[in-house]
Amino acid sequence: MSGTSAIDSGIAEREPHIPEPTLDRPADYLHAQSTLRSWFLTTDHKRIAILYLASITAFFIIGAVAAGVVRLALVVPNGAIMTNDTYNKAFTIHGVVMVWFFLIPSIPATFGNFLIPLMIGAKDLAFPKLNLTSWYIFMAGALFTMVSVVLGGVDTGWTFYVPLSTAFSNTWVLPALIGVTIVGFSSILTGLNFVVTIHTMRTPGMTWFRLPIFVWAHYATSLIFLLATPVITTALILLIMERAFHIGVFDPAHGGDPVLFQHLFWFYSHPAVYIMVLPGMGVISEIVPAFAQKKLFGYRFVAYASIGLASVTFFVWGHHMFVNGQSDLASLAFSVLSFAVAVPSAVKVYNWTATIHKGRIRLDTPMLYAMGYIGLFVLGGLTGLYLATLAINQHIHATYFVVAHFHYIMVGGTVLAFLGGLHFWWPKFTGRMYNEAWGRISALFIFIGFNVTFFPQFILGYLGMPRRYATYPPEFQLLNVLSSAGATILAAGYVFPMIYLVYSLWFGKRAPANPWDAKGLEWETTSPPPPHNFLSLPSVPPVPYDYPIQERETRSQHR
Amino acid sequence: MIGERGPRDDVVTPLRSLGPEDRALLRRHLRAPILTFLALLGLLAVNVTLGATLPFAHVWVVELLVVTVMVAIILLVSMEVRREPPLVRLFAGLGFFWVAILMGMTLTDYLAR
Amino acid sequence: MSRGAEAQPAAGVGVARVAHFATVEQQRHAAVLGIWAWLVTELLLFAALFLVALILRVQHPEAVRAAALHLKFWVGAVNTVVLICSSLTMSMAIAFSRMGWQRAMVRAMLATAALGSLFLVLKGYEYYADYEEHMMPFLTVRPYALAETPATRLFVNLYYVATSLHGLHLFTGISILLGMTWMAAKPGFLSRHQNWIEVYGLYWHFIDLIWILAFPILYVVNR
Amino acid sequence: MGPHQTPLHLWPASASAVAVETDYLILAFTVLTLLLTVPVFLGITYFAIRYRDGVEADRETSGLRSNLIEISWMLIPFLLTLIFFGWGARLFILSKNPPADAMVVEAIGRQWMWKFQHPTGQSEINDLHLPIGQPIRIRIISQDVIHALYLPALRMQMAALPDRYTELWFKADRTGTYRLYCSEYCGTDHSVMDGNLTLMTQSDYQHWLTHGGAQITAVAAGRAIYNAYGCGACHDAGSTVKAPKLAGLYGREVRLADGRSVTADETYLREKILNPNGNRLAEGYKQIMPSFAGVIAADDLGRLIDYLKAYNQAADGEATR
Repeated sequence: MSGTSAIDSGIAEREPHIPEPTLDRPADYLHAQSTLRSWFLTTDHKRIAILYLASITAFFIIGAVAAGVVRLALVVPNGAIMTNDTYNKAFTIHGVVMVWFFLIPSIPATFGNFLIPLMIGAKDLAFPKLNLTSWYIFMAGALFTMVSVVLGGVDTGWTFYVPLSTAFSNTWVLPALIGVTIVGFSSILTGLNFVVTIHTMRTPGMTWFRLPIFVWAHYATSLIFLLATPVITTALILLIMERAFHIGVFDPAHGGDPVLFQHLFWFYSHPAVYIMVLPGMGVISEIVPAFAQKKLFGYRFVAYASIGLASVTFFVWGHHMFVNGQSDLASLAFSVLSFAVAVPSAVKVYNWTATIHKGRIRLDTPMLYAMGYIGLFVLGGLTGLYLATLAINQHIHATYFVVAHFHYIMVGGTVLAFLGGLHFWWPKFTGRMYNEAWGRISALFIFIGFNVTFFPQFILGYLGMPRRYATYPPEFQLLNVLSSAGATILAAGYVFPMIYLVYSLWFGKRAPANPWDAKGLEWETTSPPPPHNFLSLPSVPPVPYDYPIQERETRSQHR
Repeated sequence: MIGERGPRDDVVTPLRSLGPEDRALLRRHLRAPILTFLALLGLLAVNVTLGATLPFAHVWVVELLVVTVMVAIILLVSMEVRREPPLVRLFAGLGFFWVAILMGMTLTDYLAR
Repeated sequence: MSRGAEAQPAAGVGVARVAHFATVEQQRHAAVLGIWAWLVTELLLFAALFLVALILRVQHPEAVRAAALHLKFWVGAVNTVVLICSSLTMSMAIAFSRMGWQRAMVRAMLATAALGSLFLVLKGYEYYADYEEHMMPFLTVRPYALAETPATRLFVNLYYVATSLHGLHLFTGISILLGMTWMAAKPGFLSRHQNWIEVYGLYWHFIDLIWILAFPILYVVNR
Repeated sequence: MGPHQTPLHLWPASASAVAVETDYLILAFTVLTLLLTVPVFLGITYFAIRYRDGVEADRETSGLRSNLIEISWMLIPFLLTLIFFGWGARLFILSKNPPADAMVVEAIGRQWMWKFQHPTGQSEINDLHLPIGQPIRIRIISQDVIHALYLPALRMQMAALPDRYTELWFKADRTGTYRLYCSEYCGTDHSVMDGNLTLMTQSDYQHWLTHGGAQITAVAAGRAIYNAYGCGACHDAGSTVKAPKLAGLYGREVRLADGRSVTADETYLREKILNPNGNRLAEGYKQIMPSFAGVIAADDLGRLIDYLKAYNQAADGEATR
């Protein structure tokens, strides 16, 4: 909004008052100050990350409850459990909350916020006040959307297709739209902060090819934040104007084109998938080498693949519109370009696999999540290619096949990576260790529960069950019941970590600085880190992922 | 505090009372902005004339070309992209490239329907 | 990073380091990169509106022409001149800030704000004239002049969205500029925050650039 | 509803050559998917066990030229999948070029029903009867929001847009009754905007057009309109709104609020729908029903009245569905 948003005011020239670290235990960022004010007016990227973590967990719970309502309704085919209207509102809330208030900020705003300055050896992000502002903007947007939920809900689906959302829905669309628009600014400012930080704040010696892949992935994600989000902001502004003042730009009743909204919407919302996926890839690229004690295979290719994915993803949005009335030429072009996404994705997956080869593997909780991630992401990605195939798309577009596909990417991908990263860095965030046995058990619950929930939906989709159906033909009931049963296992898998992680905050074992023998500057500082991250300037190792086991060739290069 | 001020901070000087050094300094600093200003006004005059008279069919092509030149002048001279390091130039270029993706890919639909 | 014509900044001109930056250079670099990243998003924000204008033109060429002929072409042209003038005064403010001529800089900034306000006044006049001519199709209570060609509504409404969004940016810009002028009038400002002027200048020039694009796209090419 | 009632089936019925080929396409793609993924899955699992911490293993890496490996696993899967782009594109282009002799059926979507019109003029609601062995082009449009006509047995769907016509075409080759759906979310009753696609031989189709078929479905069509306009929300037996129940109403004596009594005939029903709050309010009820004049099309009104004539307590509407 403002031109000076890029500048922090000169008031920050003074160092905030921080208690002097004592010899045996330096004051960490959690304990440096303890007033409510010191949390809600903090400019410490680590505290802001914790604010985000708490808020997105709350939104995850709201979204998950809505998902539970959806799965409950679908146990019976005839809609006997709830009205169509309730069902439609439930899946809309699930979609809106999960996409905009959980998945998009999930890894970047929490782990990215916390770890990027640590990983590059900086004291903070480039614009700490802007960072706090982003969180407040996020909460303001969330508030608007929650108002619409409290007033009676929205029933348009998270895609807000016109003219249903503008001229026909009688629900609280306007506050939801305003909320989502506002949240976009939070994304933009977070992305801006990350881009500038990664460019300018690296500690001496931290060259681009010494950066962890996590940072590369967040750089790519931030580019998407910057380049895609403003377009949906415009689309949503026009949508708000359409609903409030009937400006007609998207309204067929006045000669407007509803498909134009879909173009603008997917120009953002397809890249948004990579906002969700790329940070997860970054997390996995940290976990796998740490628990294989081996240098990441093909580091440069994985780094370039992140940037490659972020670029290619802008050329494929039309594959959401093959049967929505776009021109045949556009469909053919978008289809073939969509196949190009397979290239950088394959690079990532095969390199992770090669990293595990001949490593020294420890199957701790984060590694279990990482392995689950690789499997589910591969399935989700390849079924995406099915959907990009024109003739197959004509059959399975808008069926449960699509639902299964994007849940494999977003839950199997993003959520598993989020949980894996949460366990991996939990000692760093909190200074406490969680219960390893419970960690493994819940990882197993989530993996099994997820597959039981969503694999049947691939079959349902190919059988022709359309998505967003409150009622459905009876022949689909068996698979739907199976899916709902899986959802209960999945729910249990989500509840366990919430319990044992919170328990660990008070009763967990104190964590050492580097509990996993992992490499990376974030492990060089104490757990939890002091307010300005490092007590002394860290020295950057000459190669990234400087683990004991290295490919022979790469090692000789650096001798 | 006085010591921190700029050298001419408290001087309210009519232009003619400036010393020759100051005049040279002023000329050096203001030459580019004023030339830019004149160039932009000139190009705008061309566009307004074309828009008001509509001298031939498809005059919009010429008008858009003139606008492109104006935008380039603002970016390169006023916003000093020509003096910036490559990274800033890349950022500026990236924005316009992405606009091209947005427009181009959308038009594959609209121009082929 | 060295910006501007002078290799060596004038005496008393500089930037005070904020705690979390290692060097002043890093801080200046971050500010410039940050504003450019922001401007890229602004460009895409408006580009999407221009795309909608383009699609309207493709789908309803006659209606768009009929609607564009009702826009106040000459007010738009004068407003473009006003903004080009404000760009000059902003450039002058930046030049004075580099020379360390603080008072001249403050005056150039005030002139910029005044020109920006003049733009808004003219814009307001334009809206008023549109209202008088029944060219506000989004007002349900007021008959619309071109009601017999419904598709003209789309272009006229888009014109309001685009120009008011630009006006909002300009209004925000003027507010920030006045706030900054107030701070910049205090002694010692240039020795601590000279780069604010540079960064702000980029934003101001960019609002001009958006208008330089919007004026032909809305007013000129559709005639 | 016969063909659907098996509890679990894992492959959808197909009713055209294109549908069969689409199945082959997805099966072949699945084979490729397995070739690309199973080694990864097995590899990860095997490596995780073979090289786990504490186990003696040869961890000396081979030092293969990594660039070659990288480029091969970048490009080989990509080029293999491009085969499927080509195959899918071929079927897609085919599906966009209907033969000149195709029979044209009009489809109109609205919240929340489909209306189909045959070239000979007969129309039906939600259900569609079509002949096999003949190319059929469906011209689709919507009256309100975006819908999409989805015919899974033919592996085809196409959006119904409010501002322009879209098309899909197919040539079915197997008779039977299959599902048809709206697949683009269109509001509250999206999930009941479905019906049956009945494919029949040419002679059966001709017979259906000229004889009883259209009559039987007229009542079903009326039921669909009854649902689409939400009449049941107030007038069904289970409704909480205080409104006259319509089952068995036709032909009965109705006492009016002003003490008169009239027979509920066709004229009465029509009048009550178009001008419900006129001077013929039924005894004991309030004037709360909105007028449907100008809302319901004339032919739909006719069907609705036909349905109300056939609507009695015993059937309760369900039998006609």
